[in-house]
Amino acid sequence: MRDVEDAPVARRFRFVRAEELPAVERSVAPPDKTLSMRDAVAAFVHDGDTVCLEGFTHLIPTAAGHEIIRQRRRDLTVVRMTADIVVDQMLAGGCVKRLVSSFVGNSSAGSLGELRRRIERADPEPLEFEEYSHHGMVCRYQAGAQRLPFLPLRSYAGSDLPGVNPALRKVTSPYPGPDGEPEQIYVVPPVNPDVTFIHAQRADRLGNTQIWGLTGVQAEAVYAAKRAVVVVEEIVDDEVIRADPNRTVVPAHAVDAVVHCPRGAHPSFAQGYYDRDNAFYRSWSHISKDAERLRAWLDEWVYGTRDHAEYAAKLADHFRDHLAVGEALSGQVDYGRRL
Amino acid sequence: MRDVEDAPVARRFRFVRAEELPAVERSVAPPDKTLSMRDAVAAFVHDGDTVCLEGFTHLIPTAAGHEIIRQRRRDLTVVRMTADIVVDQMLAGGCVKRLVSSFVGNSSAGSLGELRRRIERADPEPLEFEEYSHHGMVCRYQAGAQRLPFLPLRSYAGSDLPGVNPALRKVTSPYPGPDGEPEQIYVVPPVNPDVTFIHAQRADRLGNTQIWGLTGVQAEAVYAAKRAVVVVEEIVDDEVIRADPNRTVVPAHAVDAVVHCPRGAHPSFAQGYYDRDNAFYRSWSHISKDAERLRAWLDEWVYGTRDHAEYAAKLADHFRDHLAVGEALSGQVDYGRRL
Amino acid sequence: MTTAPPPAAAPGAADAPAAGATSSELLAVVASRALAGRRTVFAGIGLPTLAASLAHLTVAPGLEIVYESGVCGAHPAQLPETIADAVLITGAEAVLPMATLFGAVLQGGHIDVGFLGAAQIDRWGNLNSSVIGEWERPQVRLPGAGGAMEVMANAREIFVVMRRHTPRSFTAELDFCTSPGPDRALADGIRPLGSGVTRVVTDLGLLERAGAGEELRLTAVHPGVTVDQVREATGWELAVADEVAVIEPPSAAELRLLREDVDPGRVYLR
Amino acid sequence: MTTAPPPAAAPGAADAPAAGATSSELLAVVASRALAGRRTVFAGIGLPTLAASLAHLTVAPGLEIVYESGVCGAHPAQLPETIADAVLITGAEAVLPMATLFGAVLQGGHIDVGFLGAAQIDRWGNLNSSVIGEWERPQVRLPGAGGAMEVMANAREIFVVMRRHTPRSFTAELDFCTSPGPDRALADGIRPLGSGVTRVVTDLGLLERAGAGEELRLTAVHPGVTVDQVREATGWELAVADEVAVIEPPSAAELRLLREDVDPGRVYLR
Repeated sequence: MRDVEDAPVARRFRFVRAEELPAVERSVAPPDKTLSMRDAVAAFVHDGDTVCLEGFTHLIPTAAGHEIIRQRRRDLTVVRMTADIVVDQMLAGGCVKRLVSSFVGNSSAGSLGELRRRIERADPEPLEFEEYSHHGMVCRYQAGAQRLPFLPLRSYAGSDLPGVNPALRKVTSPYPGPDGEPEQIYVVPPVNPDVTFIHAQRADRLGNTQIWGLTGVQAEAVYAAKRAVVVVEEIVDDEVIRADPNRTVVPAHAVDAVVHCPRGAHPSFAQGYYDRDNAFYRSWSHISKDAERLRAWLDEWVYGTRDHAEYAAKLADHFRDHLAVGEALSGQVDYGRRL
Repeated sequence: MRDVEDAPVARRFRFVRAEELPAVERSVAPPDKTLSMRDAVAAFVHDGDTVCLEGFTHLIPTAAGHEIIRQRRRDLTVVRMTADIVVDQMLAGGCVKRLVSSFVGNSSAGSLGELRRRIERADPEPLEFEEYSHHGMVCRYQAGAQRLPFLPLRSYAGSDLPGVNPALRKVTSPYPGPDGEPEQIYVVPPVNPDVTFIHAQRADRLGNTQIWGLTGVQAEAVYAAKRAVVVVEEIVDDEVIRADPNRTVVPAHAVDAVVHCPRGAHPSFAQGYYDRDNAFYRSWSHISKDAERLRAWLDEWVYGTRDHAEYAAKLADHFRDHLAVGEALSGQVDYGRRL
Repeated sequence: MTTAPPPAAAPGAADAPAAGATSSELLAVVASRALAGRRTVFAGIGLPTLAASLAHLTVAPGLEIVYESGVCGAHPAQLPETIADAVLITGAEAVLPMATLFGAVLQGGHIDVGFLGAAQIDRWGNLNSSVIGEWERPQVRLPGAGGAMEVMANAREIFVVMRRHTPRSFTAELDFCTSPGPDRALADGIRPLGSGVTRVVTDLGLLERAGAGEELRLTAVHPGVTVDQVREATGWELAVADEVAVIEPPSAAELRLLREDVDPGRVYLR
Repeated sequence: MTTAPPPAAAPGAADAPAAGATSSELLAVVASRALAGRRTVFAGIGLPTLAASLAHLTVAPGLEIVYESGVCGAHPAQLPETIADAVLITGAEAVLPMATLFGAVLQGGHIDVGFLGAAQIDRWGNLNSSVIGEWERPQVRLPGAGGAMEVMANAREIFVVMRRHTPRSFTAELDFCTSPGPDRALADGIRPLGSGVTRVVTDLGLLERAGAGEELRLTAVHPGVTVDQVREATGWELAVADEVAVIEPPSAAELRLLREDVDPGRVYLR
């Protein structure tokens, strides 16, 4: 330690000085994170990025995938538990070099034509595929969200998956097992996407995001990512969010942009807003089976629409006649206030 | 494999036969898990058991602790993140041999007299104390709930706690660290209490339990336990629960008993039902500082009351005058129904 | 080897065996009976949902159906078309995040019976739902593990329903082991919680095994099916129980419930 | 060694230094200024809440206050009395389960500044909140770690507010290290995310350090306090900056906000 006996007392003080304080009013606007989908994709998705789109059957961020196709992003690594129609479309759009997933199928409605061509025949080019199980992916998101080097899970023992995926490894527990012997368990590494897109029913402009119905793995996927974009059916006033804070699945501090995009989850559903387009799921197996037909579909529905509003407008009658839902209200709870 | 060429085809078939089927009506009642607190404690708490009581400041299951004192259980291991007033009372009741906790204090209101006498002076007897941090306890519950041999967390590095708690150990990650070198991390073992008690706002008779406001670590503590008892302000119809399934923090399959016990969380609070009794928290430091005064308090409020209804009745005016809360409704969301 | 006569109909009884049950109805009914007394079942869409729903109305009134999507205690107003169908959520008892579903409910050991399907099954109850051919460049890329591996490792026992019992699906050697039974897990040095596949219901009959160290064994056939037929439809030398039962056909009551209450729209009862 | 003159008052200005600030007000104001431009703060009850609330009204309007209980973006109608006070929940932006709070928010690295208190602090910013004396049979059993260890390990930096700067609390050797700074963590072979304690605000002045490898250094004193006073109140040979500043006293505007908006009931401004 150097001698400080005669350190001068000075006014060089780097705290904010009183006269620098902003006007002491609550009028200072909180950060408004709303962006158009075009701007959000332009800002947060770059060629070569790792892009996560989450939503388990419910609230699939399809519109985000379509905008990535429109903006012709290339060499993406796509991370998604259930690689389904939107992934098949992104593959067909030539955006994807590598896929990280735990299920590659068109739900129970059939096949993903482009994905199968890529994997089975390297047509038009090979697809790098890193395969997990669902719980493995959930743990990867959790590890990523929690800044952990790994998480253990009771899967993979005896499976052929570790043989084709070197990221699946074993750890010996430092505690004795049930039989007193050392116990082994498989672990997965974290995943930290450059950006995660999720779709949700509603958010405020700060990014506080509320989801009901299936909440899936959305919170973990957002927390795992370096950036997060929330696409919503509705942007609502702060007061709506703050009336029911337990409904907030993703808090503002984890969100970088809020995109207002009604019906942006089609052909999946948004609980309480519109139903799943099961007919489209079934038809996708036929559309995607034929590479030409799939290109024509993309030309009409993605490249041929300026944005998702135009896509949804083309489906307006279909939404009204087939996907509209009736009302089933949740009831209210009382948070109470101090008297 | 033995020769099965001439295995006789017989009617020895152990499936339920058609004529054994019960009447094919939905009238079969689902299991009703409601019990009185007395019966629940009698059934699920035995001398020497490991008993978890959870609720982080909110919804502390005080009434359960009091009934354990009334039934004079002995040699318990108590697991609770914030060992506070109810733990001090159970210590004074002579129920507790060992404490597993991450915070031993009367919130910000002062001290726990009995706990300090036990730890500082072994008066009237020593207390075995297994000490963690909050996140360590959260991970222990998670590991217990998820049947994992351990969970890693980024705590404990450099702390003196591992020196006094041999359960805190290190694991080397099988993946290289950020600098390419092997990475170490601390882990905690699971905790699996014999029984967990939590307090909640409401449940149905099957055990589906809804909590709003702080939900803490209740779900993990329930899933970690061999048995779980949910104490509630209200037992409600199935329809109330099922109108808002996202509000269900603990599903029926994890619950063994539902106890109806209004105001059972006093002196803590139940969001929307009654406020925290801050005056009681402050007074506890004085009550518990004097062993005689503490015994007198137990005689009057625990041994001297038949059950929590009697305890709460003694406080009826206090609840009305000081702990009542006004209304702040959550608003409703729409779950939708197929048309 | 003889085939047992069809069971005698109880004349006029509501539970009398019914004529004209389809293969789907047969499988659903047989699987539903196997759920007698169970507390929790992890079900996929299709036959498992039909079986679980029927069991809920008959042999297992307290049965809680858990879906991979996180739905517990569903009470759908309509038959669900996917495991995440909106009708499963509205009116459910609980909807859990996937981390809770996979971590606490499934890995935590709360599932009594899990239903799984597969493209291939071997004699030890190991399942393949990943690829036909080599993983790196498969002839057919199938959907993969999903949560099947976790159901296999963590449910107390597994029921498999296979619409078509053929040597290609009942194979001596899997092209790829997606969801390993306990024998393979033990060989990998890890003891799983459950017994693995304990029952396989097919269009020909029923195979059973009790757990680690045991292979699947034919224990029952549908009326009119011979043991040799099953043997020929199986890609390995099939073990057969000392006594092979004949499965009681669906009763009129079971069929009525299935057709009128469980799947009135005939979504899965094709 | 000289003491700087008090800063000149800007006559008639709303932000003029105010006379008669209490010690609590002084600490809250100084701590609030240090939050300028921060995004998220993890605050306990008492002075940290006052400081964060004041910063929210002044230097950090976008500040999100996160509480250990799981509350994010609280907008309490009354001043909270605990970190789990019901008034923090009603009207909050989010209420998270503790597993999310500790796992994703804190360990995930979303907290810019964490406030911690302690019974003892050493020159490297290590903290003791567990015991005075030996752990096994302490003279005084303190509450223990709670979440303090996690805040220390995972917040980008830590502010400590100590009402009384004494040699007993600013000690050469902790009785027990509850919440270790990065130097101790590194010695244990693990690199923490944050810098550990970067600022300690006391009734005498301000100590600062930048991160691992650095010790706390006196950088500023309150008006009227000498460097020697601080040195005598510190239990180790205190490092002192080349130039020690005098802390600008609370302005009239800051005090007005603190007294009228933040804590009108004088719950903590004792």
